[in-house]
Order: sequence, then C-alpha cells, then structure tokens
Amino acid sequence: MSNSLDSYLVLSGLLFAIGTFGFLARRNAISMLMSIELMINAVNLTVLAFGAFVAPLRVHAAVIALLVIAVAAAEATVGLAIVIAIFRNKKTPLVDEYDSMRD
Amino acid sequence: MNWSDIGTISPVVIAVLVAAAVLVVDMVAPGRRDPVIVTALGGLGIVAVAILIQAGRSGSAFGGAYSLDNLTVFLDMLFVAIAALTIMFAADYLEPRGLPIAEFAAVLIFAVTGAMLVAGSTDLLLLFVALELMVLPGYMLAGFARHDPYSTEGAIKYFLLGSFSSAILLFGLAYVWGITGTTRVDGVAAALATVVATGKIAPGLAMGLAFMTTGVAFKMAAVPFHYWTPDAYQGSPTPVTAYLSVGPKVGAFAIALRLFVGALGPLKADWLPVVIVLAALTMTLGNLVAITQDNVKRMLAYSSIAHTGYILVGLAAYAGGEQSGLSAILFYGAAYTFMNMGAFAVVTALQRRPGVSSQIATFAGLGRRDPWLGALMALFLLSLTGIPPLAGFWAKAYVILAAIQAGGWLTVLAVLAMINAAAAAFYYLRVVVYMYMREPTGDAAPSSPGALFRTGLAITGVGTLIFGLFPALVAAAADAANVFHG
Amino acid sequence: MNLPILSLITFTPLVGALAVAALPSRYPHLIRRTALAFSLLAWVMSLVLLAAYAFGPTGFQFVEAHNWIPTFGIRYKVGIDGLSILMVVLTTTLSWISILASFGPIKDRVKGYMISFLVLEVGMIGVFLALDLFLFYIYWEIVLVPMYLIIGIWGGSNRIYATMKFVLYTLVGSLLMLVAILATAFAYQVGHGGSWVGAFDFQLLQQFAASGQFGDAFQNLAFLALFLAFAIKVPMFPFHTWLPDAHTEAPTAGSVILAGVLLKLGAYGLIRFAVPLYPHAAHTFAGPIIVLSVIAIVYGAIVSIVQPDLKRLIAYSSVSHMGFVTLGIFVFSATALQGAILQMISHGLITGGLFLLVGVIYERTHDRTIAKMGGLAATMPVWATVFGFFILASAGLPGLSGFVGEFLVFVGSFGISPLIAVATIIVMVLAATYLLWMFQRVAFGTMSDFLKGLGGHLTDMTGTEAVTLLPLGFLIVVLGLFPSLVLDLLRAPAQAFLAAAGVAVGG
Amino acid sequence: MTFLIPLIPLLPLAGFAITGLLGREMGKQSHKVAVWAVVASWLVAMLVAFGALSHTLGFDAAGAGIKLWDWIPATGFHADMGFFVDPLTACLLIVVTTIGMLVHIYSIGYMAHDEGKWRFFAYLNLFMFSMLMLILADNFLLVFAGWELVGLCSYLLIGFWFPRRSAAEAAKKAFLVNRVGDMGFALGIMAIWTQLGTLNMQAVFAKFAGVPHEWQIAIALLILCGAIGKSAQFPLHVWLPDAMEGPTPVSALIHAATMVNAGVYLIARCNPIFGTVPEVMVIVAAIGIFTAIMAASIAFTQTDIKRVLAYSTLSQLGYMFASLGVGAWTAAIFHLMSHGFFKGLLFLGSGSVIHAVDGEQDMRKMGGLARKIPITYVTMLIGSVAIAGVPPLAGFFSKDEILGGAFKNGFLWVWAIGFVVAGMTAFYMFRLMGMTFWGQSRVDPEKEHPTHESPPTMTRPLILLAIPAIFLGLLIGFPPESGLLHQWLAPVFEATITASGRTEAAYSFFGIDGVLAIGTTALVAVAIVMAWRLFGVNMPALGLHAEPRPDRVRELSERQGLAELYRGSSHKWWFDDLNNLLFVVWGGKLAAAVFWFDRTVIDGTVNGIGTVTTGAGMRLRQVQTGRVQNYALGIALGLIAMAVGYILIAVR
Repeated sequence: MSNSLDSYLVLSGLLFAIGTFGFLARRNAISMLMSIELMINAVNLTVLAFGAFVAPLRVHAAVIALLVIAVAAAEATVGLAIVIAIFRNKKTPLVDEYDSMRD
Repeated sequence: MNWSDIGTISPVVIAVLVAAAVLVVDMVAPGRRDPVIVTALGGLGIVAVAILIQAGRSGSAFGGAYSLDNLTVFLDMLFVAIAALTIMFAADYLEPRGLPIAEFAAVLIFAVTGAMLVAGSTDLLLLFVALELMVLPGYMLAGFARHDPYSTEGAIKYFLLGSFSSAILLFGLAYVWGITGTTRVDGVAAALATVVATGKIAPGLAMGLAFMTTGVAFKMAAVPFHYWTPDAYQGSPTPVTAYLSVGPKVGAFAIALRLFVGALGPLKADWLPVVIVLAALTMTLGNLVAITQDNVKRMLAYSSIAHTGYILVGLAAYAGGEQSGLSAILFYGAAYTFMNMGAFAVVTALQRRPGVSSQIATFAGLGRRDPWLGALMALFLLSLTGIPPLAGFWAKAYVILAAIQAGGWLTVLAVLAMINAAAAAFYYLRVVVYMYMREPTGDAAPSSPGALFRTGLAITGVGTLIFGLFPALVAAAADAANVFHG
Repeated sequence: MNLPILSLITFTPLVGALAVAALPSRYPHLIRRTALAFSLLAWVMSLVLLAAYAFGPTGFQFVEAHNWIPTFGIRYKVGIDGLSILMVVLTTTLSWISILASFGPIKDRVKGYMISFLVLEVGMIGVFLALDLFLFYIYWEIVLVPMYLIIGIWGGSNRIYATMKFVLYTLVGSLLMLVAILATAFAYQVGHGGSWVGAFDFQLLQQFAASGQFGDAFQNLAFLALFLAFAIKVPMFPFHTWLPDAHTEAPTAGSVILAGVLLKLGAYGLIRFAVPLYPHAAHTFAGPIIVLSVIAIVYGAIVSIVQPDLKRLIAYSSVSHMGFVTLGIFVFSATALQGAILQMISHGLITGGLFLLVGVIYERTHDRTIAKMGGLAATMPVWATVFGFFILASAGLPGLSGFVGEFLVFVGSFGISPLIAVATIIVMVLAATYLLWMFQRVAFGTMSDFLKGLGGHLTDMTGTEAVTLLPLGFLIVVLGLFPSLVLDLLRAPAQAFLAAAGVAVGG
Repeated sequence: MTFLIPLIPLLPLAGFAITGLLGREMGKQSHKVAVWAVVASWLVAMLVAFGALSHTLGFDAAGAGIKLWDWIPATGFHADMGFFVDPLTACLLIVVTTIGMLVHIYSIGYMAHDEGKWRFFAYLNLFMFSMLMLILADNFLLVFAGWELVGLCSYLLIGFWFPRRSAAEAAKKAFLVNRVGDMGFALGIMAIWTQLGTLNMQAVFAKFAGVPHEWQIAIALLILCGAIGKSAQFPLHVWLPDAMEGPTPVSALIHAATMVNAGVYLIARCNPIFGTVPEVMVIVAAIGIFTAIMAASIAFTQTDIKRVLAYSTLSQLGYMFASLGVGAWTAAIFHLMSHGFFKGLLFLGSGSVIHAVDGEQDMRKMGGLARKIPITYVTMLIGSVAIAGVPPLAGFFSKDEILGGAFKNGFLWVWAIGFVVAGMTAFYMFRLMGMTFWGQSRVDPEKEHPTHESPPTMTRPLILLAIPAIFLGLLIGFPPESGLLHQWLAPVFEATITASGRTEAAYSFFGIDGVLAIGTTALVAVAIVMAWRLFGVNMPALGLHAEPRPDRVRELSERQGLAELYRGSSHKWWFDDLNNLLFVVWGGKLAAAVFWFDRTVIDGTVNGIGTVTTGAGMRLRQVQTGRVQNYALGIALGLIAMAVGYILIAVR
C-alpha cells in the first residue's frame, strides 16, 4: 500500500479536502487564502506523484508544479492587496461581516 | 520559441506592449486622460489589425500549446472590442471619482491579454495559466474603487471564490493529465477516445471531470456556482461590471470550447446530462431572482446568469450531436457583448455623478429626460429580451435551433429556455416601464455623457441593430470560427 | 408589374416613422399631419393593390422573394392572397383612422406616439404579407413593442399592469411558437437531405405537409405551440383575461387597433399557418377547440352583461365575437370559414367604431363607468345615433356586416353538427342583452348628476370624430348588403385552406 | 310590372334616409317627405296587389318575383336579394300599406308638438321599409332580415320617449323577447339550408316533402318559435303589453295591425311546411287558443286603455294562430286583415282619446267622453262592435270562419275555448267603451287643456279606417268561405289543404255553420249586455242607457271563487314576475357568478402564475446571503453533487 501512486493520490486528496474544509470553516480572509494555498499544494502533490510513478510524465510534472507555484504566488499577491483594501474599509478581516450586498 | 511563434501570437504580444505603453504614457504625462485613452484605443486598434491579418490563417506556437485558427481570431476580436468599449465607457465614470484611468486601462488590457491567450490555448497547462492571467486582473478591477466598501467587498468575494474554484479546476486538470499522460488538447482527446472505446470511464476520470466542470461552471457563473456574480457585479465600478459581464464570461466559454469540446469531446455523452441540468438550473434561477431585483446592476447580474444558461444550451446541443451549437455559442457571445455592454453603459451614464445609485428608480422618466439614452436602453433591453429583429433575438434563435436539431431532451430544454425568456421580459420591460411610463423623481440623475462615451454607446447600439438586421454576417463568421467541425 | 408594391406598402409607414422622428417635437401639429399623411399613403396604396389584385386564381400574387439569411434558408418573402389582402386593407384603413382619432386625445409626447403607431402598422402589415415563417415571426414580435408602449405610456391609470400582462402573455405564446417554427423548418431540412433551402418558405412547407411528411406526434406538439400563441392573441377562452385589462387601459386608438387588427393576427395565423402546416393535428384538436370556441362565444357574452365599464364590456364582447372566428375555422367548412373571415373584418370595423365612440365620451367626461352615464341621447343626439348604429351592428342586425359573418359561421357549423349552432345561438339574445342594456343606461333615461356637473363640456361629436367613424359605418353597411365584395375574394383561399386541411370542398 | 316591386319598400327607405339626415333642418315640415313616400309606396303597392290578385300585369296565379342581386354568395351557402309577390303577399300589402299610410297621416297631427317629430317619421318610414321587405322577401334569410329590422323599429319606436325609464325598459324587453323567438327562426333557416340547400321559399316548398320527417318537425317547430316571438304568443307574449309605452300611432301600426301579424303571415306562408307536420299544427292551435283566452282574461281587469287593447290584440292573434293550427288558413288571413283595420282603428281612437284628455291613459280617470269627442267616439264604437263580432261587421265574418273551421276540422276543444273567448272579447271591449265614453266624467278638472276633439289629420284616418271595419267582411268575406278572399288565396293554400286530406264541407247557413254563427252571436250579445250593466252605456239614438255600477264590479271581484281569478287577471297571471325572477334576478346572478369565475379562477390563475414566479424568485434570492462561507459551501456541495452525478453517469 505504501509508496504507491494510489497512496499519494489519497494523501493529496485528503490535503485538498483539508484545504477545502479550511476554506469553508475559517472566517478570516488571510486564513482562507492560506487554505487555498493548501489546496493548490495538494494539486502539486498530485502532479508530482503522477510524475514520480508514471515514467512518461516525469519531465512534465516538474514544469507543471513550478508553473502552478508561480500562479499561486501571483494569486496570493493580488489576494493580499484586496484583503488590505477591504480591511481599510471595513476594519475587520472576518469575511462573514462583508455582507452588505446580499439577496 | 522562435520568430514564427512570435508571429503567431503577435496579437497577444502587441496587447501586452499596449498595456505597457499606457503605463509609460501615464508616467510621462501623469494624470492626463487623453493621451492615455488615445494610446489605449490606438493600441487596441493595432491589436485588432494584427488579429485581422491572421484571419483565415492557421498555425500553432509553442509546440502546439497555442493554436491560431478562426476561433482564436473570432474570440480575439471580440475581446479587443470588449476592452475598447470598456475604456470608452470607463473614462467618464472614473474621472469624477478620482480613479486613475491609466492604471485601469493597463490592468484591463492585461486581463484581455489573458483572455486572448485563453482563446488560443490548446494545452491544459497554458489554458490554466491564461485563465489566471485573465481573472487576476479581473479581481483587481472589481476592487478598483478601493475606498468604496462595496467595490472591495465585491472584489474579495470574487477573489476568494474565484481562487477556490481555480484550485478545484486545477485539481481536475491534474487528474486528466495524470490519466491521459498529456497536456495537449488533441492528445487528451485521442487518449480519451481510446478510453471511451474500451468501455467505462474510471472513477478517477469521473472525479476529474467533476472538478473541471465545477471550475468552468464557476467562471461562467452557472448555477449553483454563481454566487459571486451578483455581489461582484453590484459592487464593482459600473464599467468594470460591464467588462465582467462579458469578458470573463466569453473567456469562460472559450475555455469550455477548448477544454470540453477540444479535449473532452470524446466524453461528451457523459457531460451532456450535466450541462443540460446546469443550463436548466442556470437560466431558471437567474431569471426568477432577477425578477425580484430593484437594483439594475444586480438585476443585470442575475440576467447575465440567465444568459449563461441560454449559452449552455448551445454547448448541450453540441454534446447532443449538433455541431452548430458551437456556432450558436459564438454568435450568442458576440451579440451578448454588444447588447449587455450597451445596457451597462447606460447605467454608467446615469451614474456619472458620484453617489448616484443604480436603483431602478433612477431610470424613472429617462425617456423624457434624455430621449436618446432612453431609446438606446430600450433597444438593449428589448434585445436582451429577445425581440426581433435585434441581436439578442437571433442569438436565442440560433441556440434554440441548435437544440431542436439535437432533439430529445434538448427540445425540452429549448422549450424551457423560451418560457424563461418570456419570464425575463418582465424584468427587462420593467426598466422600460420606469423609463417611459413613470414620471421622473426629484433625485433622478442628470446625464450628459462625453463624446467618447457616446461613440461607445453608438457602437453598441448600432452593433445590436446590425446584428439584428444582418445576422447572416455574424453567423457566417461564427460558423467559420467553429473549428470543431467534422 | 415589377414594382415591389407589397414592400412599398409595408415600409411606407416605416418611412413615415423615420420622417416623424426627424421632426422636432415642438411642432406637434406637423408631426400629427405627417403621420396621417404616411398612413393615408399606405392606405391608398393598399387600395391600389386591391384594384390590381386578380380575383379568380388560387395561390399568391405579387410575390417578392429575396434571400436574407441563406445559411438557414430564411428569406424575405411576401405575397398576398384574398385573405391577406383583405387584412392589409383593414389594417391600413384602421391605421389612418386611429391616427386621425388620436389628434385630439394625445397631447403628450405626440412624436413618440406617432412613431409607435407607424411602426405598429409596419408590423401588422408585415404579418399579413409574410410567406416565410421566420419573417412572419419577426413581424409578429415587432407588433408587440409599439403596442406595449402605446398602452403603457398613453394608457389609463392601471396601464402598467395591463401592458405587462399583455406583453408577457403574448410572449409566452409567441416564444413557444418560435420553437415550433424552428422545429418545423428543421423537420423540412431533414426531409431534404440537410439542405436549409426553403425550410422556412411557407409554400414549400405546406407542400411538404400536404405530402404527409410531418409525423403525427410532431404535428401535435408543433400545432399546440402555434395554437397557443394564436389563441392568446385571438384571444380564446380561457386565455382571454389580458384583453379586458389591455382594452380598458389603452388609449382610444390603441383599443381600436387592438380590437381591429391585433386580435385578427391570431385568427390569421390559425388560418394561414397552424392548420395548413399541421392538418392532422388540427383535426385531432378540432373538437376541443370547437368546444372552447362555443364556450368563448357564450361565456364572453354572459360576462359582458355585468361589466360596469364601457370598454371592458366591449372587450368581453370581443371574446364572444372572436369565438365565432375560431369556431368558423375549426369546423372545416368553406361556408363557416368565409363567415369567420368576414367576421374578422366586420368585428374590426364594428368594434373599432365602438371604441372610437367610447373615446368620444371619454374625451368629454374622462370616465367610462356606465353607471355614471345616462340621457346622452338628448345631449349628444348625433353621437347617440351613431353609437346605436354600431351597437346594432355588433348585435348582428341583418343588413349590416356582422350578421353575414356570424350567420355564415352558424350555417357552416350547423351543417357539421347542429349541436354547435344550438349551443351557440343563445348569443343572439345575450348579445342584444348586454348591448341594449348598456345603450339604455348610457343614452336613455335622464341625464345623470355626473353628466349634469360637466355642463357645457358635453358637446356633440366634432367633424374630425365623425370623419373617423364615417368610413367604418359605410363599410359596415356595404359589406352587409354586398358581402360578395369580400366573399368573392375568399373563395380561393377557403378552398386552399380546406384542401390543405384535407377536407373535401362541398358546394 | 314586377320591376315595380322593389319600389314598394325602397320608397319608404328613401323617405327614411332623407328624413333621417335632413329631418332636423326641415322643422315643422319634417313629416312631408316621409308621408309622401308612404303614399307613393301605397299607390305602387295597390297596383302590384291588383296585378297579383287579378293575375294580370305580369303576375300569374303562383305569383311573380324579381331578383335584385346575389346577397350572400358564399361557398356552400347562397342567399339572394329578391322579392316575390303572390296573392298572400298582396293581401298583406294591402293591409300594411293602407294602414301604414293612414297612421302616417294620423301622426302628423298626433306628433305635431313633439320635438322629435322628424325622428318619429324617419323611424316610421324605416319600419314601413322593413315590414314590406319582410312580406315581399322571396327567401327565408331576407324574411329574417325584415323580421329583425321590424324588431329594431319596434325597439326604436317603443323607446321613442327614451328619457322615460319605462319606455326604455319596454323597448329593450320587446327586442330581447323577440330575439328569443328569432333564435329559433334562425336555427330553422339553418336547418332548411342544411336539408334543402336553398332558402328560396318557392324552392323550399317544392322540395319539402323530401325532407326526413324528424327534420320536417324540427324545421316547423323552429319557424313556429320565431312566429311566436313576433306575434307575441304564449310564452313570449310578455313584451307586447309593455310595448304600449310607445306613441299611440306606433301601437296601432306596429303592435296591432302589421308587425305582430308577421308570425301569422310566416306560418301561413309556410303552409306547405306546416301541412306536412300535423303534430306541430296541433301545437300551433294549442298555443294560439291558450293565448287567446289567457290574454282575454287579463284584458278584463286592466285599467290602462292601451293595455286593454294590447291584451285584446294578443287574444286576437291567438285566434289567428288557432285558425292556422286547425288548418283554416284563409280564415287566419281574413282575421288578420279585418283585425288589422279595426284594431288599428281602435288604437288610433284610443290615441285620440288620450290626446283629448291630455295624455291620460287610465280609464278610471276618463268617463263620459262621448259628447266631447264625438268623431272619436263613433269610430271607436264601430271598432268595438267590429271586434266583438257583431254581424255584419268585419270581425263577425272572420271570427266566424275561424270558429267554424275549428269545429268542422275536428278541433272541438279549440272551438269551445274560442267560443268563450268571443264572449269575453265582447265583454272587455264594452267595458272599455263604458269606462271611457259613458257614465260620468272622471277627468281631472284641473287639466291644463280642456278636453277637445282631435284635429282633422287625426280624425280623418279614423273615419277612413272605420269604413273597412264595417264593410271589409262583406266585401271580401261574403259569402262565407267562398268570398273574394277565398278566391284570391286559393292558389296559396289549395295544395296544402288538399294534401291534408280534409275536404271541408261547403258552408251551409242552414246547417252547422248557421248554428255556430247564431250561437256565437248570441253569446256576444249576452256579454255586451253584461258589460253595459256593469260599466254603463249611453246611446240615446238606440234608446240605451245604464249607469256604471262600480259597487257591483267591486262586489263581483271580491266574491268567493272570483277573487282569485280577479287577482290573477290583474297581475297578468304573474308572467312578468316569473320572467323577472328567472331572467333578471337569477340570470343576473348567473352572469355575476360567471364574472366572478372569470376574475377569480381564470384571471386568478394568470395572476397566480405571476405571483408564484415572483414568490419563487423571492425564496431563491435568499440563498444569496452575502457571506462568502455560505457561497463556498454551496460551491462545495455543488461539486459533491457533480461528482456523484459523474460517477452515476460513469457506472451506468
């Protein structure tokens, strides 16, 4: 069981689920951003697991993982900027208090 | 990378340069509006020329990751038009609010660059990266009025949920890649074709499909992944809303074409039921909730959800075996761009003075206060309703025809779409009621848009009309852009 | 003759609308006269067309066809037969009358009003001329918008509810019709090896239908969709409740056109498209439709009796009168069909006239409540006389046009099944009841306090008002005495209709 | 000379058009055109009638027609605009144009002071046109057209004084009740077309024997339906008494002498149809004779002079129907003609009386008028004697023929009731004479105008009408059953009578006919004397004098057994109340209920769909809570659902 593709995929799936749970459960915008990072890293783990166990995918895996990390970084940058902007307006990082628009 | 690759992606490259040039011009002459606009629009003009030069040609770049075909050209032109129109409408809105036009233009053009890259992507990885290039500037635009609590609130919701869905999409992409062993769209298709030929699809692939569908459905604003739409649309500065309602939406459908049709085409029998359900839910919920809205921006947000539903009918028709469903999607996208941007433009015009809300009451008596603006808004709304001979009518007719040709459940979907369209008339015409059948209230906003703005309005108006009177032109282009024939 | 006279007639009002749009709105008189001039021009041209029309042969004349959207074989194709030319003349006649009748009452936003009216005329003429299903559909929808505006902007106090109801109700029907039209064209396309050429061409489609190539199940669905759209427009029981609201709130001329032409669009659609394209389905559903028609005739009349508002009463009476039209269509008898068409025309003339006359009163009293009226025969004798004339025409007095149409429907239905006529004949009494009782309360008796309070405002009809009613009255009498003028035109269409419906033509 | 026929109706039509359009401007002269039009029409009609009756001037025994144009040439249906004159038509022409002309002349005086005089004459002209079209029409549809048009004119003229609410109500009632009958007539015409493929009357009659018997019955019943309405027979008789709201010349012309006879004319005209269905003939007879006795019984107690005459008209029309029913066709037409003249006379006379007492119609406020308005008195007395059936005046001969026909054709019950009615007729007529002309004056002495005789334009027509009331019977009805009229009408009825198989025994004065005539006359004499003794008489020339005895009248009306009858009679046997309850009250409730259904159920459903849609939208929009977590949860749930869906699809 250990050290097989499936076990890595299960692990990465769990990581993704944890990230999702974090995103759903946390109220702080920064924490939610971190949860998303966790989800993206779960994807990276998946990618790398595929690369490690499926020979033809090896080269690609590293490239993909690198690009995904880059995108995640960019996303985090934009995200933080927005979080700062809204923190200035609302004086709170708790997203469930951002509900002036609804229905 | 070589020179030929650069040539193939020249529109994207030029667009990036235009964005940079806008920033440079703003540095040279800070705070001056006209040079920025001239640079941006002129630059976009050059991009358009570059795209048109490519019309009819085909080719690929980056070893097949990017492909130049008629679909790319069609979508690129649409994106350029969207960018140009947004800039035309934005200037009059941003200036009184002290928001920097150059930054806006640059970010917008970056976003469009991403969208153009999406249009040409034939590689899963490039597709994802391009998608992020398209949506990240979008988040920034949504929160562009950074001192406005509504704008930032919309932006954070958009951003958080958007990133969440991006991760989901990415997860799905990873699985597909892992199972098929390639990121190239044609390679994926070929691999999946053998999977289909050998029998059932693995649970892993099913999971991948579910994740990808969710991700794309989110970007399209399909129900039940639409939650961000009303809030982001309402909060964003109105010109941004105009952009968001068409740019990322057409971009999302571009992804759908490249990913679902191009790569996952062999599995279409599997995703067809899902798309049918999504389409039915999307148009119905969008319309039902739109009926209850009193804020025109929010109403148009729900309306855009409903239109997503109609467009999805075209995708479903394709999956149901009718190729022209894809042409219908493209036609719809083009028609929707003009009429919906026009509608938002009128809202923008009314909001020229800061502090004016987009409540429906601000439209009271518009037909009398400003006959031209009122008439144009009526034109856009009637087109959105689907009254012939306007653009929106042909878009619907095209989609419905495709659905009917596909037959079976798609016919039921077509009927549902039409019932929805009738219900939609209620809220579109409600605005007409306010404009023409009610007297102006005291605090109704004065409106005197500038020349640039009026030019933009004229373009959307004429476009809505021309698409309606001579639909054959656009239909032919959309048909040519449907590269998935055969 | 190579002159595209049909297109000229169709687009003359459009040119008029553009001309009016170009005029500054500070010259309302000029705007009114321009609009009237163009509608009169269209009218004269339609009369010229009538004169040039060859009576005898079946088939369509003056056909014009141009490709429009070749990808789907959608064409701009127009042509006339005896049925459509009558409807066109009715439309052009009522249009200029309506525009003239609006001179006084419409004082606000004259320009928009006249543009709406002229565009409306384009749509109405187009519906009657179109021989391409898609073109037909487009004109059908074009009609909707100006009427929506006319009721919504220039209507009464509850106008927004009424106009929204009108539009939404109509749209539900017409959008389903669009599905059916597209499906029909597609079935044709499949039957022709995937070629869209001619897929929307009515004549080709009808040949296709005649050869029995539309499946029964398909026919049933498509027919029901078209039927719903047309039944709403007619309006047939139980899809009629938009009509009283729309009529009550519409301005006078709007009511005239609504009753005079718009309701006829539905009946025309049934005759021209729904039955010939789906004959099998038409026979399948004929029974229930006949029952609905009979209900509409009697029901509309009964409800009319207790209406407190003049316009509402006439609206419900329209439900009753239009029931004859649908009845006449679906008994599949040449006699009844001719009667139905004649009834369409005479209902247009009579009800149009009644609405104009109610408008005359409304102009002076700003009220239409029957209970507030009384004794107008003494105060406004000319008006009361003319009103009485139209009321009697509406009640089906022999010698006037309404009688001929209704009687032919009766005779035709009686030949199919006496039960239909027996169930329906009670309307002779009911119609007289609601009309005469209304007339009695309005015109007879002594002046009500409400009217006395108006004093000198209660002047008799003006010259303009008389001019609007004169042609209607004239035509009612002429068609009552010489219905052959119309019936001769209808012989060929009636035969074509029955042939398409697969019924042997008797007599 | 058939080309002259269209002129007969067209002249009054032209008169109507001119008077209607220009009458207001003509002022006092507004009657001129109308009157001359009718006089001209009368001249032409006389010429045509002469031709038709003498079989000269292009007419033969079967008559002659002229077709003007194809009226309704539809596919599968055809009706002409054409006229046809035979002896029956000619008889009607004589009655209609003559009385019509006299009424026109009478109206010059009667309406002289009315502001709406021009309107009145226009309507009268229109009526003449309609009535003439009715009797001249050569096909059923055109008859129907005339049928409806006379109904319209009746409506217009009853409601002539429209500010009076009762007049407007009566006008509407007349039209509506007539329409009830017309429904049947219209269905009958449809049935005829469907069965025979023609509406031309001569063609229909020629082919009628070939129609299936059940259809023959149906057609006859439906035509009867129309006739009942127009001739105000039970149960559609309720409109005629109310119709007296119209000006009196109208009552004379339309509601006594011409229009109400249309039903009789129609059945007589359709004798080839009715001849084939004896079962329907019995119904005709029953309806007729029932109406006769019922109306006569009501006439006993009415106090409005015109209403008495109206019920009398009902009763006499009942006679005519009975006559038709028993197969005494010629007798019916004979009575139609004689009744037309003497009832026209009586109505015009009553109009003169009313004119004299300044608009009063209640006989209880008259009395003793004989000396003040002598011409009116004498002519009305002649009319009363005529209608009572005193020989040798017109009424005697015609009534005698009817009763004789009933008896001899085996309808003993018809004869028996008719016999009683003859006595009743004499009684109520002399009650009328007594209350109006004899005894003491009860006229309100403070009347604005003193009681005065009417102007010559009014009295001359009375005199002119009195002549036929006296001599018509002798002229065309003598000798009985073989007089001039019988010769004239023989071609019309011969075939039907022969086909019926009743070969009537020749008239024998010294046989049964004589017995019947003497019996009837005796009864009439007794009835008249009874009336004199109760309501008075004063004819010095004949040495007759009796004071009215209101006390005895009251006593009789309160006597056990008679009181109920009296109440029933004075309440018109509650027919109006029943109709009011059925049609006005319950009918109104039904209409209101249907309207409620329309608003609540049908429109309620429409609005309900809107409400439900909006309500669903309101519910759905609550999903949009504004909180990102909720949204994310929604997306996650959507993702799970999607995954489940795909798995299901994958394993299917």
